[in-house]
Amino acid sequence: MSEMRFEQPKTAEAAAALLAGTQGLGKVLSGGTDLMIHMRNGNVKPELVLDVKGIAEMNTIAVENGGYRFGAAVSCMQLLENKAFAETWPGVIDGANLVGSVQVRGRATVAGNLCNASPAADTVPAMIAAGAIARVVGPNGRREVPVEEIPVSPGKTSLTKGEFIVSFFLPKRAPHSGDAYLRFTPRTEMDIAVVGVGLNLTLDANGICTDARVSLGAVAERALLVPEAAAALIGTKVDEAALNKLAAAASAAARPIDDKRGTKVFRIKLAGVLARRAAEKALSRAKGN
Amino acid sequence: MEIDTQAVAPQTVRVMLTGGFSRRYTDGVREFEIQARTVRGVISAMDRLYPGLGEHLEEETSLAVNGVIHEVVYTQIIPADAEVFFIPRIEGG
Amino acid sequence: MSKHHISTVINGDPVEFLCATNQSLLDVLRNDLNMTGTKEGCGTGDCGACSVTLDGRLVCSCLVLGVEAQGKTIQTIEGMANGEHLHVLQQKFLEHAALQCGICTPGFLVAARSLLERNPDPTEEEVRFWLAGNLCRCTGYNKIIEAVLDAARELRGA
Amino acid sequence: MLTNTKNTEQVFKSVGTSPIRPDGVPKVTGMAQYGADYSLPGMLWAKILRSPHAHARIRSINTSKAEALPGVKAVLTSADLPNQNFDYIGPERVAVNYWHMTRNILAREKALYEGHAIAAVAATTAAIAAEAIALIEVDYEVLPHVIDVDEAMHPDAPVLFEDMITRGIEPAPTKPSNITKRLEFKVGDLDAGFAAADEIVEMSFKTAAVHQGYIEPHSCLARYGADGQCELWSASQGHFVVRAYTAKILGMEIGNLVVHPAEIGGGFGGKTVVYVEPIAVALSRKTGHPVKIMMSREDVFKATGPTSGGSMTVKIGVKKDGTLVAADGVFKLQAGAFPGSPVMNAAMCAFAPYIIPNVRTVGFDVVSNRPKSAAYRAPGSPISAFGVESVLDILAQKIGMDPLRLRLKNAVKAGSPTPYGPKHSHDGYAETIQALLDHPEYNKPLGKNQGRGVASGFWFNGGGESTASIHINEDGSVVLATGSMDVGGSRASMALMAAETLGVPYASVRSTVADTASIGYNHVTGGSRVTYATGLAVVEACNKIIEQLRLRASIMWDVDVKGVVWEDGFAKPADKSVGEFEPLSLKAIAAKRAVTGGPIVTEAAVNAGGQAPGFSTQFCDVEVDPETGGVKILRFVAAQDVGRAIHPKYCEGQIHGGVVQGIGWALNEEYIYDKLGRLSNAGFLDYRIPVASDLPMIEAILVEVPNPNHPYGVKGVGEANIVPPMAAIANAIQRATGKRLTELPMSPPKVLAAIDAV
Repeated sequence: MSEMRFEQPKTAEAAAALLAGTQGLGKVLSGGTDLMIHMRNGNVKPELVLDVKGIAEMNTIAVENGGYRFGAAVSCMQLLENKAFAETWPGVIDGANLVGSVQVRGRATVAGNLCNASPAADTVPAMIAAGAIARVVGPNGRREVPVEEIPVSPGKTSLTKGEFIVSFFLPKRAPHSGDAYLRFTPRTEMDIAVVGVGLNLTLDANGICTDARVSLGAVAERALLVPEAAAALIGTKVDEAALNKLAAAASAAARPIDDKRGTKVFRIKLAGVLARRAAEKALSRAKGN
Repeated sequence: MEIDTQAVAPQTVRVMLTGGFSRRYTDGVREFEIQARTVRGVISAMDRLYPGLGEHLEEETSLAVNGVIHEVVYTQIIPADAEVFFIPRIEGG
Repeated sequence: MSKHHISTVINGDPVEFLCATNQSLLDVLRNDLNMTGTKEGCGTGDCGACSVTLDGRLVCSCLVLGVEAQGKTIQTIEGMANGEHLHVLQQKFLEHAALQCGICTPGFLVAARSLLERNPDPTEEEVRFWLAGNLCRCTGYNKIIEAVLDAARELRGA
Repeated sequence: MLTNTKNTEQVFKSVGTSPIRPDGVPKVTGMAQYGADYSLPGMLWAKILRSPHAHARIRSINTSKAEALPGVKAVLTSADLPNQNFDYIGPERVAVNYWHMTRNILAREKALYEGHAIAAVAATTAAIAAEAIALIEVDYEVLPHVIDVDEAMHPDAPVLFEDMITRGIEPAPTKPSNITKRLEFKVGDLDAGFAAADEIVEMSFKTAAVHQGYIEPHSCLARYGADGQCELWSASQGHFVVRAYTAKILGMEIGNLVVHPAEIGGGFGGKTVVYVEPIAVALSRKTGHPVKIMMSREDVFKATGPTSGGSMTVKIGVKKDGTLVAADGVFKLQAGAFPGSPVMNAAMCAFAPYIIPNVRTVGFDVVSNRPKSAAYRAPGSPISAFGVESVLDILAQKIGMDPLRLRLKNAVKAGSPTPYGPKHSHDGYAETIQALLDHPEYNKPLGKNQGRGVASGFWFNGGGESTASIHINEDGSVVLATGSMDVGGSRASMALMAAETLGVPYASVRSTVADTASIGYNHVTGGSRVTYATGLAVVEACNKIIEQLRLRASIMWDVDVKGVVWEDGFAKPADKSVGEFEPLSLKAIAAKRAVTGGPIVTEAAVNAGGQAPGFSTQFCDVEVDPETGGVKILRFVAAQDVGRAIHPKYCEGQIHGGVVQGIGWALNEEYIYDKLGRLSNAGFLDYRIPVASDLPMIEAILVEVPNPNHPYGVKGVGEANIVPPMAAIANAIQRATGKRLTELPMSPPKVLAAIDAV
């Protein structure tokens, strides 16, 4: 039976060094809700398991330049329980609150959800819509990467060997901004998104949408940022006509497959339906602040 | 389950089989009139008509006596002019 | 293979054990510590039968490594009753006939206690969503939900 | 006898109350031991190698590398199991063919489904056993496979058994096929019947294979001694049946195998057969060590019994006034890889709730490359009911009649004919319909995108062999033992019936489940038979012990036993002439146990008949999201004739559970296969059983039409409740959307496609 090392470094740099020093597979363990299953199935046989929960900057939620930075090892439940964060980014919370069950959310992290690189990951579309930036550390030091550039295809990310995410930064909120994440699943809980839509918008004093970002989950090989969908809202009062254009753009951007969780036709239609509903939810939140 | 000690004179019993059962074992004949007093008597009478049938009835059926379903138990007394219907035995979940 | 020496506190008692890196906390509890009250229904975090609390946080012990228990405090079903005095939730589950086969019951009780610690006065909907990670195939959940709401009432002294 | 006259009075002290179950505390404290919770010194762990292919010939199995791995104690293949004769033994519906059974436990010539057990390894740790499994080399010749039942019936379909000729067709076909059996029930004249109909609806339906979904994976622990004696701890619905099957598969003498009933973590029919038990015993025999096996959840989905998926066509004719005149049904059920779907039940139950003068049902039992189906709650009945109850709803709308009233008009009662021959002997169905007609919510209007659907269901309920024993302890407390596994509170219902019969408090009766060496045979806990049949054994044992107690009292008083009566838990003089005696309690009599003849103990065994069927009628309100096809259950009301509720809370629980399993079956549960015939949703994440947040409170209505053949009026309660939900929900969706769903599950993509279809 092959040796499997376990380390609990105290700094990100120490963790990076340990990863760099590993010949075989090194896996970062934060929540472990995906890693444990892959290990159990034998799909993943790491030589090194790196528990990063002891690294301070990876386990904190803090205000930074008027925005928020939260660590890659922060669990979904920790995010949900941070009232200030939850009020600022309710859409990110919508996503974090839909991952697995309470038990799973007690462990699972946004970073793990992102790096597992499932197109259906519930936290990713809202993070993309929020314009979140991932701080990555690796053998060559640190770099900042927009969240939408991390996932590449199912199970595959753009991170290079030895790189991992330390934290995420969400920019300062402009007034009259709101975001939302909606997904469709057959069950109300304990389920995987058949389609997910993250949407973030900002209004001016007259209620005109000045900025928007729309992201679709589970309709392609990775979560998509869809500028055409956002364009349908910008410059409008997010009225019926705009919502129709949004829905059409979202459906047009969807390029799903048939699988056990849903058909192509079904996903294309729902991308539009959910985009509209997410926009209505984000709009009411934007008007609320 | 009392045993039928004092043997009372046999009486007429109407015996019915399902279509499938009759096709398999009685050349499609589904209705019989036999003389019996207990289920043992019914089975014996049927076995005399179709040698070997008795064991099939015991092994493979439940019986409905005037509609009330029972397992095959020799000692069960058959009321006068009863209809005894052999049906496939049921098992559930 | 070489094992890790882990010191932890389970149900208030100091516990030490040896485990391999890839052993789950569930595996350690059941097969090394003989604490079989925590059940395995799926091993993939989908059924909640293995629910425990880790430093007060409700988790599936099948998704936690044994080595992660180092220096942590763990609560399992075995620690729920106080001697021969059942926890109110346990008593209510019995009174409401909230268990049939009972295999999911330890997980439900641990999860329900975790809910009531955070939210002493949950609505039916809040209970249903909090317990959505615990599967029960026998009861249709009715009597489980009733038992939890009744226990919450009693714990509030309402 | 006085006790009997008392029993016929309808006033009860214990029966009809809902006390805490005797096995409750261990189950809420984590102390109860289920199948996987037993361990023994020197115990080995076993793992099973399973086929990655849906259909493949096994050319060879090389186990040498696995055997060479340090820590491996033994490797088992089918070569270690004795041959079995090819012979269908026992009742048609559940005929056991050990030639098939041994091949399901360990594949021989062929692997017939993905997950089919090929070999097993026992090692000092589970990790080593798992590593060893990967070292076993199997040379497969992959064969074409078939999954769908209609495709499996096609003349060109790949054949699982090259020599299988369909039974039940005369003359017998010459060409082998996957159709193992054809059966037919027929009453009256179909053509004349349909000719007399004003409205006829004929429609085809499909149902998916669904798993029982018990939360406890199959697990067992075996210890086989050099003297040939073996003990087995196993979680099953019937440890006597586990003993019989395991002994037969291994060629053991039954008396050499003692099966201890571990607590069972759900079965619903799926734990009435054996999978891992013979393997554990064989490995223990081979190694001389205790051997433990625990299936993974993936194993459970891939290799244990779901119930059959089905394909059916149902045709029913009705007159304008709502009189049903003719019905015809053809039901094709997947048996899985070996013969034995519940198609006969499907055919017998299909039209059983209705008086229909001209009726025919035809059934086909069909094998395909899926796990062998196993019993699941009212096996077969929910499948045919989905078609029948859907068609009835269409007919009700065609003739403009309330769907409950249509059912009421044609409802069977005592003396009505059945489609399979004998007359019905019990009422109860009409009463369940009336209960819903009287329900305040039934006529309440619904909102936009909402619909209300109704459906009914029938199940035979069961009797059969059971044993109970009673021992009066020296302090007057009572020990009651049966051999019926307690899957949902039967210890409590047995204790309640014993307390009632003896006239003692529930609390003084200790109700237990004994192992196979400690009590007589009990058939499985299934078919809704235990409260009825084992209950009869318990009542009979109580009556026998009362005779003994009267005798002991007569000895103490030195009077003739005829002078002693038993009332409310006391022996009393029959009248003044007997003498002036203080009534003797159980305790007082037990205290004189030795001097009055020794231990006060008895056993009663029955092969119970006279069981009464279960009828369930349900309505549900749903809301359909017209943009997503999502279906939300708003309300669910289920009325069921339970005869008499011995423990009302557990009766309600049975109905809640059956209904919710039906909701899962209706909306989301299904076996999904990929192009290679591999199951792609073998886990609780993608095999979606309902979670708490999916559901409203289920309203259970206990209708009590007592069964005269049971001293307390018991009928079964466990199964009839799962029969109606699929059709009730389909009918509700149709009334909400105008679209008729004919294929289960009615998952959102299917519902949305129906809504969007022009």
